[in-house]
Amino acid sequence: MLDQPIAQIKELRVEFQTKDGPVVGVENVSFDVNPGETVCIVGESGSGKSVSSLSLMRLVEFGGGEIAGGRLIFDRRSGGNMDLADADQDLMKQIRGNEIGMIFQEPMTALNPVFTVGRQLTEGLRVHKGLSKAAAEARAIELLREVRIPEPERRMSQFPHELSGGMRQRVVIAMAMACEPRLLIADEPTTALDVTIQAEILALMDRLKRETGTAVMFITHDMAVVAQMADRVVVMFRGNKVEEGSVTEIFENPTHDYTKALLAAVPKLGEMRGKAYPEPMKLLGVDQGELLPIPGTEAPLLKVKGLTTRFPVKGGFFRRTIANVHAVEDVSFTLNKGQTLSLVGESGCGKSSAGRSILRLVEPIAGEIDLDGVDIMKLDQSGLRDARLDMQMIFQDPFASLNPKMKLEEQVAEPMRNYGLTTGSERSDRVAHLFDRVELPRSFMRRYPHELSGGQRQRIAIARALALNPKLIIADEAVSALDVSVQAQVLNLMMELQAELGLSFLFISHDMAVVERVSHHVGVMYLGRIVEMGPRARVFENPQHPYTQALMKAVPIADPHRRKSEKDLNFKPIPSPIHGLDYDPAPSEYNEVEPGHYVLTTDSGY
Amino acid sequence: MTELSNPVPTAPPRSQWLDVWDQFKTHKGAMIGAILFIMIVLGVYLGPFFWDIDPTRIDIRSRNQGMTFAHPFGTDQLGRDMLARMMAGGQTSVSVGITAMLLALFLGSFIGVLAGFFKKLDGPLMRLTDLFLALPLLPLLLVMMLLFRERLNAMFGLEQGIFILIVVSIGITSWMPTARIVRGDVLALKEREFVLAARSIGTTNTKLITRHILPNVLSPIMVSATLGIATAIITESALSFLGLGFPPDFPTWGRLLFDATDYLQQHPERVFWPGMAISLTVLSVNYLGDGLRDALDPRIRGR
Amino acid sequence: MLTFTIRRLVLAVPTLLFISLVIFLLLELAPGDPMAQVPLTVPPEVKEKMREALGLGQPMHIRFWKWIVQFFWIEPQVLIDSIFGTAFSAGDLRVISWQTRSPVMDIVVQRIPQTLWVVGTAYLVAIVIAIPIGIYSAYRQYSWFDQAGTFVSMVGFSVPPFFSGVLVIVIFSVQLGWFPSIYDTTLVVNSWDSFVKQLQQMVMPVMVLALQITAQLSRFMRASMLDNLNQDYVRTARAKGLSEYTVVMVHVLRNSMIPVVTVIALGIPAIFGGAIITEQVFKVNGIGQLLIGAIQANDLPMVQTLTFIFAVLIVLFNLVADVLYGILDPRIRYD
Amino acid sequence: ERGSDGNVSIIYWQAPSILNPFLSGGTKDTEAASLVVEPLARYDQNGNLVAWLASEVPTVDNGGVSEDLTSITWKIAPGLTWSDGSAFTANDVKFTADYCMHPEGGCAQLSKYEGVTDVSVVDDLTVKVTFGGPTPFPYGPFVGNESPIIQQAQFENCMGAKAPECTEANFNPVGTGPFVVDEFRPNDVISMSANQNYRDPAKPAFATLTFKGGGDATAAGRAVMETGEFDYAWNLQLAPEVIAQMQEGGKGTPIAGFGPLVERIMVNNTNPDPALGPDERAVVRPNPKTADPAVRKAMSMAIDRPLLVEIGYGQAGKLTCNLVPAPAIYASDNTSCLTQDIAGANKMLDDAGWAKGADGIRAKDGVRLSFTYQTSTNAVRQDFQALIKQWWSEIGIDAELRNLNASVFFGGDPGSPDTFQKFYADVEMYANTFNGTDPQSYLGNYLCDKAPSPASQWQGENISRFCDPAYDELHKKLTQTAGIDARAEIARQLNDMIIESGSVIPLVHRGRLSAHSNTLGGVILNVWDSEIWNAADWYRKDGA
Ligand SMILES: Nc1ncnc2c1ncn2[C@@H]1O[C@H](COP(=O)(O)OP(=O)(O)OP(=O)(O)O)[C@@H](O)[C@H]1O
Ligand SMILES: Nc1ncnc2c1ncn2[C@@H]1O[C@H](COP(=O)(O)OP(=O)(O)OP(=O)(O)O)[C@@H](O)[C@H]1O
Ligand SMILES: [Mg+2]
Ligand SMILES: [Mg+2]
Repeated sequence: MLDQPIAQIKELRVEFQTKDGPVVGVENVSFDVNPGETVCIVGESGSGKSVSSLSLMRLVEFGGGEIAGGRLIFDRRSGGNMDLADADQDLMKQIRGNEIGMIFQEPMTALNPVFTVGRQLTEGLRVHKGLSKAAAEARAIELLREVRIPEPERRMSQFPHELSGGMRQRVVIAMAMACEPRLLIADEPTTALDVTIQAEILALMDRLKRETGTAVMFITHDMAVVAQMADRVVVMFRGNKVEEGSVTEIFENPTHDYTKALLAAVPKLGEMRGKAYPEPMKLLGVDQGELLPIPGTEAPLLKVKGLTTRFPVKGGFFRRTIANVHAVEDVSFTLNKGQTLSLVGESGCGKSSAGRSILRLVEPIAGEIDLDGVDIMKLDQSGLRDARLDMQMIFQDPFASLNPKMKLEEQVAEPMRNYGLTTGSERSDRVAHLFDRVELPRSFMRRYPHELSGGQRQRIAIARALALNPKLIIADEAVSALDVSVQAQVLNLMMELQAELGLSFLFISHDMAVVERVSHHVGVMYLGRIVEMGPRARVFENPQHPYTQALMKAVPIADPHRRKSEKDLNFKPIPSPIHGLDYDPAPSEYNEVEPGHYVLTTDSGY
Repeated sequence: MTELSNPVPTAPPRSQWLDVWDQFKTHKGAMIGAILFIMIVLGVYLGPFFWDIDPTRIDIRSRNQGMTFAHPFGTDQLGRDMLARMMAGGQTSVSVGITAMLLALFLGSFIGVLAGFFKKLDGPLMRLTDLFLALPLLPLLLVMMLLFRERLNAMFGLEQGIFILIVVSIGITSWMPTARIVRGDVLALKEREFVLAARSIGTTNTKLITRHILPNVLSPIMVSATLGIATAIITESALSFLGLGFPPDFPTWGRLLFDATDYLQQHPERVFWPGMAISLTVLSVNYLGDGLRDALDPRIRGR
Repeated sequence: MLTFTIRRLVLAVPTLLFISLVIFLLLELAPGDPMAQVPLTVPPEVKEKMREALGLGQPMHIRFWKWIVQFFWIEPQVLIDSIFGTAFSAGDLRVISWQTRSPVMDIVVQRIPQTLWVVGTAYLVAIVIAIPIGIYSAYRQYSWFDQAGTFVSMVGFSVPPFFSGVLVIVIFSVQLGWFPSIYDTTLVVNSWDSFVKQLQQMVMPVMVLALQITAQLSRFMRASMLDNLNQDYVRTARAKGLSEYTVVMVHVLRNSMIPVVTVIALGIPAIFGGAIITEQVFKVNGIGQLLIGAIQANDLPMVQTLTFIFAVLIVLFNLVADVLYGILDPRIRYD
Repeated sequence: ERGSDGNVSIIYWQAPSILNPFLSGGTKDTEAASLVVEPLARYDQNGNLVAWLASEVPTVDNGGVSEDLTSITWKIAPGLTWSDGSAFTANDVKFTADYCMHPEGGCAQLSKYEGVTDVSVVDDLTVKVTFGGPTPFPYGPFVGNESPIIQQAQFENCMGAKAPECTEANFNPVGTGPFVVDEFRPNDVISMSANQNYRDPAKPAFATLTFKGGGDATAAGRAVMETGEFDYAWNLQLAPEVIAQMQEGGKGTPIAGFGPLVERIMVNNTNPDPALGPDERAVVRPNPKTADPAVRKAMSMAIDRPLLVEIGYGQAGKLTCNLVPAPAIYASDNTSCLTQDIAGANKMLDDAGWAKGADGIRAKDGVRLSFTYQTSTNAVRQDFQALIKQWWSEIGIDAELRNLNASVFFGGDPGSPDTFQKFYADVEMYANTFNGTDPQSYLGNYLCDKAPSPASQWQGENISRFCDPAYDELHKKLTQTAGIDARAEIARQLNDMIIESGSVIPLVHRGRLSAHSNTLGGVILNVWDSEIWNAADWYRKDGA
């Protein structure tokens, strides 16, 4: 039995009926999954990864798809192979959840918001295993314990929204594992998560696989994750399988161009070791000329001192402020002209709030912000509007930050229209120029955001930020949601613009590898404070603060030989940033460990 | 000179409305609805040029006739031609329906957007909405008639005056659901990042609302609009029934239907025509709205 | 949630007082005269005397204040008295209708049963019909069932009840003789026969009303189901191997019901408000008929009281809908 | 035999709100109450006064009315009891008068007691009513369904301002009539049962009575004639063909009766031009458009009255050219208006110098014959408006139609511009009548000083603002004349003066059309009194 694959996908072809006729989602894909093995499927967005896996579950039908050809041989638990492609839905019901478990991409939406975690966990158990309610609950608690959720008994009666993203994803994993399936399909289980949580989830899945011997089909586009998890790798491109091999083969000896490009695009932590200044990435198949480091200048552009932002928590009968979210607490830094300062830290530590406070999109309660001699804090609304000519922001989610009902051309032209800087034809010239600048074809000018890929959207956002020729751009996780290959392009573009136009970036990210690639200086944030700050090379090579050190450890590395094991990780859950009104935080004090390299000495909460 | 200096466009200039039209064309129901609606509108407005019997012309000798060649839709109890009355009635009903709907839509969207967008206005405006929901329509109408009829009659003439009065009264008593829906949507939209993004590029509040918020709440507004036409036509008929509507020699579909219900057993066809006209209008507008909503959403349009 | 509810209730008080003032002024400003229905044979001097006897001679603010006192202070006492047999309200003047010269609240109490029977049943029937229709039309979007459902509900929505009511009367009472055309409000249901009778007389008004409500509710239900059917959690539920029935009727339905339930809650004041035209067509003589009758007779205390109760219910059920939303959707938090 | 015929059901499409006829002037209320409370004398179906609770109708001849016409003495039939078993005495009668004449009571029937200075109890069964001056027609108090006797014991504590507090009494009056109230649901339904103490032991034949109110005339007619759910339907103002169709249902029969009700067009003698401002509008004479008698005459000539009857009222309408068409002896014999004469009307206007303009509308000296024509909202009236507008257009008179909500139009709100009293229009159409059989006060409506004006808070019944000193003179004579023939003679002259002036254009003599089920016997339609005045005599026909 063991020598036989659990699932064999043979010449799968999936079509979708759309208004413009049939669309092929997957053209011709064949691969096997063996027992106890992790097969990673990688490929750019839209290459057919999800469709393949959904076909195996026969769930594509519910999304309007149709298996137009090929066979899906599955080795059932009670002996015997069968072709799932022509099984009926009644039979599929017994297989789904029972013999094949699936973990979905979005932990936020994969759970039904109105049922308790317990109910959703026990459902499958009661259907497939015929357990009683009490027995199912006992098993569910056991499962939650297995996925390392603290206080499992209490979680059972909680609703999904009461759990953090990481916990939710763990619930989804527990759900998929509930009936001890022989095959577990994980469709980008960590893409939406933070590095630290991602590391935990990956370690968890690895352990579960080892302990139960389940075969895993792991879908991702993150090569670092592949290196961490895979036994074998299948590379997909535009609905076709282009390459398959063991993980070391793929990483060391990629044959297909696409695979090579993919690997080249992955920023690897440590690559920049020894280099003083950031430099663009080498991309395959693109003629980039010589890659020059970007030194920037030492003249300060933005000086922030003691920035503090709190959000009131209202409550009680009169809706008075009863507590504050201490989102940004006494943050000070200086950003030089033509340089990049990165803020890193895990989700919720206050990075975005800090960025928005500088633009005064949220009102800081204290602090000084000096942008090239202008005191931002003192400006009134119209002065602020003028000041924003010099500072622009690129938002975290490229899709959310574009108006879905407006043409791209108009969106890029909007800042100019707002300030009445240019007139009709001049403006359209400039928009066209900006499109060229961010390397988008001019024909895209008349498109809508949804007609673009994520990377293209982010370029629009950049073009919009550039429209006013600002001195400072705050890039809030500008590349986090992008595919690696696209991410590399966008990063290069940003660096190129910096080199040419002397822009300064405040780069906000939680991806350490990316930060290492682009920054001159780095600030590590934890619970609203900067715990460590200094030149990029110093902070990365000589992390001093315990939090920085833990963060560095969590970053997966795109190298199958340097896998991390679960015991390397020990993250404490972040304490709540909400404090009562009488809470008076101590000011931040730093110790200069090396020239320009500061470490917080006062209590950071870590 | 300026023509020469203009750069050659890189893509054929496709107007947004052409896109909308392209998408709209593919929606079968919407096309049928649109054609039907246009036919109804053309029928009632252009019909009288071809069928030139005066709708108020009484021909007592030929009263209560069924369908004949001289009177395809028959005649009523005073011998007035039903076809001519249907067309005249349609003009009033359709224009009352559309204008009242537009007014309600405007008020509803305006108040909804203000309440959703400006936190300070939210409370007062929502209480205002409660107030209007609680107000009894009939006394309100009577008061409006009392206060404004004379003045409007003096300004616009009898028919126009009453038209304005009716449209306004239907409009101001039916904007509340739209306002609530729009407010809810605006509240959600306001939290979306593109609004923050727009603010960061210096967009003023007014521009923010017109450029970013309004186009994104269009779809619930469209739905309210389609239902609004139907409600307005029916409310107008109820008003006529209560004697608060148009003068009696001024036919509307609702009034024709109401007048005919007494003769339901003797002359069922007299009920049929106005009933049919109201239903068809409502149906066609509904399908039209469905199609328009899809067509206005670029996301669906792309598919 | 408790503080939320209480705060909203407290805030509702000034709102409602303001609403009552607006209603009062509106009614005052409206033309019309309680003596309009007195025949022309009664001379004007006598009418003037009658008007004075109704208290119409007093200035406006005094009458408003009187109404406020009567409604908020005396009527509750009467309620307490009638429940506990106490005598707080003895001798106090209650809100008196000009038409009947009897306390308004007594008549309202008398009218509530038939309104609840007819309009309430219609509402229930409509809910029971509309929800399955909505679910199925959404599940099989663009199927013939869905198309037919859309068509029927639009027609149902566009036919005014003064027509559909008369139509069913002509068909079912005049031609077929199955049901009475006039509702008997004195019927006491105490035996099987009287129950059958009650059913018979309810069938037609309920039918007419339910058609309209069904049309609207099924649209809501369909839209809400459609929103949820494509959510990720539905896929998760399927991936668990749940049957299609469980997926749709448990997972999707529960989520789709959240907005629909609040829509239903918001519609409840309308039950109390009665159905003016339908009640008139079938002579149900419920609250709706009472209101329209009072408006026609310019019975201001009655109109004022009825519309104010209606306003209270609207404000109250807005609150109920909000609270319900919070109960049904665990994500909503009140702070 | 009493109570042997089960239940009888009556439907009034206007629902009674109260059963105390003194607190509501509404027909629906007084008629419903007439089943319970009764007057001393009432009119029969022919308009003759008959004794009811009195033993005879007092007259000058039988000595009941004093020679100087200043007092009337009623003798109550002996042995009467209230439905609660107590005796009916003269004290109850006197109490009734005190109750209604109480200054704070707002009694709706106060006009019945006009001129009464004293009501005194002579003995247990005798009451004397004294008037301030000679009253040739002393049958106001205690006569007719609007002026019945209520029980002193029940209403003693309900005098004056306290009247509305006696809900129980107002809803369930104790009476002498054939039925007693079991349950009264205001504006909805009244359940009654036979009065066990009714004076005739064999009556009423029905044990119970249901009196349903509400809905519309169509539904009421249908319920009696088509579905047979009800036995009696009141006042079916419906198009003749609708009535005919219902009659085909075979379950019931329509019956018509004619009182003095006339549907008419009132012509405004004052100028209603809005430009005049509130104190002058519809106050100053003359109205330039209608001042010319030729115009008023032509307006009347252009109308085809037989057609109006046929279309609007059928068997419930008769032709008339009079303001007072009934009782017969008061009806003048005008017939000139009965045939339409468009040509004659045109000629008359031409002769009078009203020339047709380009738009076909006549004008003279800058005055265009373009009228505003208002009435209350009502299907028949709107048809009439349309027809008349058309006829007038044929003689070059333009009419701009308005219809107003009845409660506004007939409401006396001085703040509203739309009341029929204010008459902010050139012509208006409605119907009016008088109670009982004597037209004196009805004709008194056309006295000069009865014209509504701001000074009188727009009260006053001279709606058309007719004013003729000769008329006033003649009317004065009427008030002093006794003897029916002499009075009738004067009344006819007065009627003719008004008609001649063209200030009132009578259209249709309207009857009352009601319907009863074919199984209901004993129905006699009475338009001079309560329609259901003889419900005690109703019975169920066998075999039907
Ligand atoms: N319901 C659908 N209707 C039409 N086309 C679809 C549908 N679902 C997927 N597709 C198409 O099928 C192709 C493969 O999609 P799939 O979801 O498998 O991509 P993916 O590799 O999972 O991408 P991602 O990394 O973004 O999740 C895409 O071109 C997509 O547009
Ligand atoms: N408008 C707001 N009102 C109240 N609290 C807020 C608001 N915005 C942010 N917060 C809180 O402030 C803290 C910092 O949030 P912020 O968005 O700055 O984090 P972040 O570092 O950008 O996280 P992520 O990586 O998830 O984007 C969080 O606890 C968040 O819940
Ligand atoms: Mg995918
Ligand atoms: Mg953030």
